[in-house]
Amino acid sequence: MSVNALPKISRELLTTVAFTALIVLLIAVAAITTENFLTQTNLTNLLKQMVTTGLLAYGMLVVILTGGIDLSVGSVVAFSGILTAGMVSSLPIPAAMAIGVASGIGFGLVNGMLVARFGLAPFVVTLASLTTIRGLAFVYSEVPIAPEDPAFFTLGSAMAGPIPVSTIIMFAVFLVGGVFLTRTPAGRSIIAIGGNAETVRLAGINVRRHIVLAYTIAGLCAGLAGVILASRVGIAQPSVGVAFELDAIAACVIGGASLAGGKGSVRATFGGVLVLVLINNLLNLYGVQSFWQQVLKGLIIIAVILAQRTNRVRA
Amino acid sequence: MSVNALPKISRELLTTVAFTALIVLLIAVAAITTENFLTQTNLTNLLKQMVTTGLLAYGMLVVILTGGIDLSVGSVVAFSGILTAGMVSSLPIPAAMAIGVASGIGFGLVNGMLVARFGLAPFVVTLASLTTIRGLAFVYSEVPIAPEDPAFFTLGSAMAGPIPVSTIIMFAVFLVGGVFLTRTPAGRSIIAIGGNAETVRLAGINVRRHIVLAYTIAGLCAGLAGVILASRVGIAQPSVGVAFELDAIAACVIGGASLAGGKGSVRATFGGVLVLVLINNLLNLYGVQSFWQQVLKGLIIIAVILAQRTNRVRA
Amino acid sequence: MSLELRSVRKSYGEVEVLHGVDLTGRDGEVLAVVGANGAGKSTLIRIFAGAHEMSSGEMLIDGEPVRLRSPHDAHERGIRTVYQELSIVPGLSVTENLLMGQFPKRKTGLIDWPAAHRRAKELLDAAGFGAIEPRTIAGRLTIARQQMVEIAKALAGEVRVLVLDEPSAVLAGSDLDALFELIRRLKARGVLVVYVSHRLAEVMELADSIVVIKDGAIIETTEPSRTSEDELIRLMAGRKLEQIYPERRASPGEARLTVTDLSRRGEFSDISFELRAGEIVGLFGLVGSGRSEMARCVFGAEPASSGSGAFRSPAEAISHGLAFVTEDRKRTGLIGGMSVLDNIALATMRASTRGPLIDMSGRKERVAGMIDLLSIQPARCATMPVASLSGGNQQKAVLAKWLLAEPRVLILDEPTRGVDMATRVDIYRMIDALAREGLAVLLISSDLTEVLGATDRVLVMREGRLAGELPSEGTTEDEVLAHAIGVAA
Amino acid sequence: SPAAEEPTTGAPASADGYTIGVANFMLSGPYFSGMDKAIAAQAQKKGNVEIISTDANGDAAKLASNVEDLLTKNVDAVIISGGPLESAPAVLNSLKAAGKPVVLVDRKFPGEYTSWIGPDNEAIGRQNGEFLSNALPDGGKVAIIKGGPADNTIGSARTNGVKSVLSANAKFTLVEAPDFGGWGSDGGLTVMESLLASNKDIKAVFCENDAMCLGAQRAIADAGLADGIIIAGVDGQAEALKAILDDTNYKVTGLNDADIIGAKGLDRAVEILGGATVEKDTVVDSPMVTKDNAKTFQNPDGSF
Ligand SMILES: Nc1ncnc2c1ncn2[C@@H]1O[C@H](COP(=O)(O)OP(=O)(O)OP(=O)(O)O)[C@@H](O)[C@H]1O
Ligand SMILES: Nc1ncnc2c1ncn2[C@@H]1O[C@H](COP(=O)(O)OP(=O)(O)OP(=O)(O)O)[C@@H](O)[C@H]1O
Ligand SMILES: [Mg+2]
Ligand SMILES: [Mg+2]
Repeated sequence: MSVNALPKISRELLTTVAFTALIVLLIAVAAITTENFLTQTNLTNLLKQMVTTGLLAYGMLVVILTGGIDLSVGSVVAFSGILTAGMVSSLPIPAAMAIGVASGIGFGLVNGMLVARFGLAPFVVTLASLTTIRGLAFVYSEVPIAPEDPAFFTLGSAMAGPIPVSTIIMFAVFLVGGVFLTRTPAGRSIIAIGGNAETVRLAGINVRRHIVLAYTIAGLCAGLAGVILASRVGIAQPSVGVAFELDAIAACVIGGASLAGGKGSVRATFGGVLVLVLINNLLNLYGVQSFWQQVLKGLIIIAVILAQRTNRVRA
Repeated sequence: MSVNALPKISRELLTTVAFTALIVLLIAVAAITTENFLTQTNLTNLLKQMVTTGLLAYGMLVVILTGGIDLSVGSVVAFSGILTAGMVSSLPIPAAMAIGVASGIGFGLVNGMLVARFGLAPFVVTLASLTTIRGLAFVYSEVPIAPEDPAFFTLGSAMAGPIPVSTIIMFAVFLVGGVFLTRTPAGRSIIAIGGNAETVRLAGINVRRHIVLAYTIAGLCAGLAGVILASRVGIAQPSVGVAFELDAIAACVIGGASLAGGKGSVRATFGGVLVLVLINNLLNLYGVQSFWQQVLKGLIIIAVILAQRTNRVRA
Repeated sequence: MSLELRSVRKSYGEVEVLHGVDLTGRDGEVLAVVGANGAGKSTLIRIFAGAHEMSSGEMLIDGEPVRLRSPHDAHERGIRTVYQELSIVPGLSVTENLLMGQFPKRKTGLIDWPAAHRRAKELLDAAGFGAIEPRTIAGRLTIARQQMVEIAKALAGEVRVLVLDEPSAVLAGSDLDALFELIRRLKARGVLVVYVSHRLAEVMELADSIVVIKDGAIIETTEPSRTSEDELIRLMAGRKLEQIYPERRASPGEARLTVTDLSRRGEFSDISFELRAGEIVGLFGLVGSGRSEMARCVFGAEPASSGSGAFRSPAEAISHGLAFVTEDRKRTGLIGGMSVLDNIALATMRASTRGPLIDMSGRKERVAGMIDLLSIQPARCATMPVASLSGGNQQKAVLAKWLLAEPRVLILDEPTRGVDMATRVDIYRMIDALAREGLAVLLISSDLTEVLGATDRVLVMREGRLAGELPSEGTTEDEVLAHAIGVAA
Repeated sequence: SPAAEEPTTGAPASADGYTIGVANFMLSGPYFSGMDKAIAAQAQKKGNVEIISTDANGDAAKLASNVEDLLTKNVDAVIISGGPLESAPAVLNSLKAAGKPVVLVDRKFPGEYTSWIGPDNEAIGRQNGEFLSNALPDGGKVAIIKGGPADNTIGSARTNGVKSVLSANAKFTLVEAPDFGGWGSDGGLTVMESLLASNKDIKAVFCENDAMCLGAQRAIADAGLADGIIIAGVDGQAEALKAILDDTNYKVTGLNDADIIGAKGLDRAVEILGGATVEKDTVVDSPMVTKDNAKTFQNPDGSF
């Protein structure tokens, strides 16, 4: 039976299958051609290395779905991390971490208000806040802060069996976040706003509030990522997180999200995160030199989205 | 007579006037509150400082008008600069510079083809080429290249009377580029494509070719900026130009361009460049500390676009 | 529920488009609002819907003054609206479009999707649009079906006033019957239906009372029994229209477009016909019969699978003298954010250059001529964004764009959709005049009267195939319909 | 010079003191911001020196603009903290044209400058290499984590120093991490994790700066290999000194003291403005810091 005879819904399924196949292929190639890929250490590395990109990608997806973008997440990672590390000397660690995450929420709120209440372009708003928040991180502390209390490292380095706790947190964000986007009215409204904001407004839904919510979620994810990263490294640096937003956006788009809004899936975004992390990991395992890594990484990303597109057209 | 009574065309004019007023205000404040702003040195300095952002912003505007974006311009700046510097040892300087610019055109072509022929999302295509081209710059030369021939510095440091030659080149790009966008069929088509590509296609216009053209123009501008920058600094570094795209995009959006495409003006984009350069210059003249500069720069950008928006709504 | 407007004024900026409108609608009534393009009908409706606030005046519901600040306020009071411009969210399912903002939820607060699809099915069935599958992505439906989804959406929740802005413009045949049936049922339930349409026949059939709006003011309130279509047209246009369709006496010249066995997989097959200089050929069919696809294919917008006569690209088609007014002006006809001038000049841009540059003043003159010729309103609209014109005037702008190209073959896909009667007459006149000068016209239409009245002969398509060809003279609407449905002898 | 003829309006301190501009290539690294602060602190001590500090944010053209801005403000001398920038001919040219003395700190540029004060990075590397060959008499695998990008010769000088010692000894094998650590702790951590995935038998790690070492140390600790891998860094960052003192597997660093270099840089500029003839190039010693002497280098008031 020809592919064209399939009903439309299964075509989408097919794209998903093709994308999954691509990831499985990447993993298979890795497993066969390198001896170290399937080792416990490397798999743990992979699980750890996807946390930051993963958290940022989910938050980014929510914003992208509304038709917006959040360039400030890298700076928020730096700020929340350094704030948490700075607070540890005077507060219990969980409280300090909560404050770090809260700072992310705060920045997200401000971004969202500027976009929604004042109708400013998300790109410039978050570009401006990228600059401001980075500056604030340095104003808070020009030098890295390394809390002495070893309990500060726990969040970033603890393992639950073979799986890092931080990875579990990220999985939880994707799970809860997936339910949020597919099964709650607020989540559906966010997607619908990206499709046609005026229609959503005419349906009596408060568009502004949902846009603010989306940026707040992105801020929350970035704040969480910052705290986890600081805890994992053990040192919070005000300079961390430059260009993190690019990987997060790339993950969403590799996963098929449209930057025009209204289109994107949580599962596929997670796939996008996997692809990015796998590419990095593979290039390292093969010992490809740094700048050739850059050359190849770009080419592989193009190849992946070309392959995805071909699947879609053929399917 | 109330502002509202004016017909629509003058409302736009009013926005332009308001924007111009804003820039004049910035300049006036600068002139009054600092004693150094109006000095010959500082004005020359300003003229030099706007060249890179200006060139990149024009190219970026053309791409943004089609509804796309070009994140790779910073890497192209690095590549064309290092290529030119590398060629100087074996070729006459003008030929070396032409090759540098041509490399920019080449990268623009590839970006354009990937976006237009294969229908890939501009954000990811140029994000990937950002990575790849940066890598290629390092592949070409891991270390900076500083040509010995002092004639290499000419383009970047020569003055035509009180005005740097490089600034004149940038003005020329804006002038010719302005005529291109407003008065040629190709320019109008590029704007129209950003408004509604399908309508343009059905009007018998080759949409793909015009999209390729737009990215090629952006590549040309970035190549030119790279050559001028290398000549100005006197040394070409493969690591130069990181995050240059952000200022270029900011200039377009401060000038009122819409990232959805179809909307934006050459003159206002130049205004956006001026605003950015003035902000940097002023913060330096006031002696604001580096990290506070970042904080303030972001806040000022927000204030500028807020002010712009208010003008627009009131008008 | 009764709805009353008292001296309602509305301005966009400083331009007042409604000048003190008084209007009363009672429950169980169909109140028709008719008027020329740009008269202010849609503006009036947006005020009912809470989408725009009035500049002055007041609105009374059941005698109580109310102020609607948002669409949400209107919903709360049971006022539901179907807008003129389609406004579904194309990427979401039909269910989601229907239930937006009012999903059935489980105890956990999560959306109960199975229940939502069931509810959507109920809504569609209740509206008489049971053929639409709730899980389909709305953007993949035909325009007609998207419109049905919009109507069904308005019926979700408690409806006491239903406002319909030109709902029939994209509906035909049985879909239209289903809509009328629905309106009658709602009326019987005591719902006030406000109905805006340019199709006067259906207004006469459905309405209990009719208000005629002209230049932002109500100039007549009447009833079908006390008026006639001709009278309404006279009121709207401010002049008497002698004859709607010009007398056609075609003497076709040489063949301008010959299509042979043209097929496109899954859409239409084995289409053969010929268009000759000086003739106007109608193309009728039910929604989804493949007329638009066939036209797009001939024009080179989509590749053909087999057969000959189609061009390879729109550019090639245009260079052979073709012009194509598409059915969906928002998506394929106009660039909403650009000026009327830029839009009208789009297809002739490369032909009007002086050296490498566009001849700006010549272009402006030619466009002004077109605005004048088609009396696009407002008259000084050249620099306005085309999206701020009223629907009918937007349609005229598309027509102007193609007429400026001085085509030899003109394909019109639903060119009078949303166009008022007086303007239609102008358009028919113009097509007729151009045909007399040798233009070949293919007029795709779902309006049977038009397809017979304005043409020399009619092609009928059914399920992607040509089902017949009839002379316009002496053929009845029923005969055409019979071919389209497939019950012809 | 033409500049000297103009009245020095911009500097209030200039009646009885100097205004000195500091052109930082990038402040967003603790070493560089430490340098900037050390210069400012030394100026404070002097009392009659005003500092105007600028940051080019890693952009060579902006450095040129900033220097031009400084000249606009009529500073008496310029200190350039060039960081990873390899050379800046145009900047040096414009300073020369303006007739202002130029003091380079940390990074030496080719071309015409008045004086340079900085470390010998290759010597620091050699010092680390010698420490490692003594600490590991049986040799073994030594991993190298570079900061990057490839055009950063400060880093490569340090790496070359280590390599020159260790590759001369057949008992050692060297593994260079394929990707760069970006000079930060987070980068050091991920690069080390990747290294450990492919190389179980690493005996020591050398990083081009302490920040990356601190990240690498966490990766090693997380992998449970703290007992088997020793760490060697460069800079003398406070956290590194502490780790060395605490007798962890962080064993050595080469002091590249921003405080000292910064302070000396400012002194040098003042001397020049006072008319003294000064040494052109001054290499600041980079003593090897180990558990035995780390205490003496800890500076609670230090900015780095
Ligand atoms: N958002 C707007 N801004 C400015 N003018 C507007 C706007 N919307 C409508 N108008 C103007 O208001 C007038 C009335 O338009 P409206 O859409 O109400 O007409 P209409 O009677 O519905 O016409 P049609 O039959 O063509 O749909 C027109 O002249 C139109 O150009
Ligand atoms: N380019 C396109 N992209 C997506 N959908 C399209 C496109 N062109 C047409 N369609 C949709 O496909 C449907 C198929 O019906 P088609 O247009 O062939 O029927 P028709 O006979 O022209 O009737 P009608 O015009 O009344 O819908 C169209 O109504 C339209 O909604
Ligand atoms: Mg209307
Ligand atoms: Mg059709």
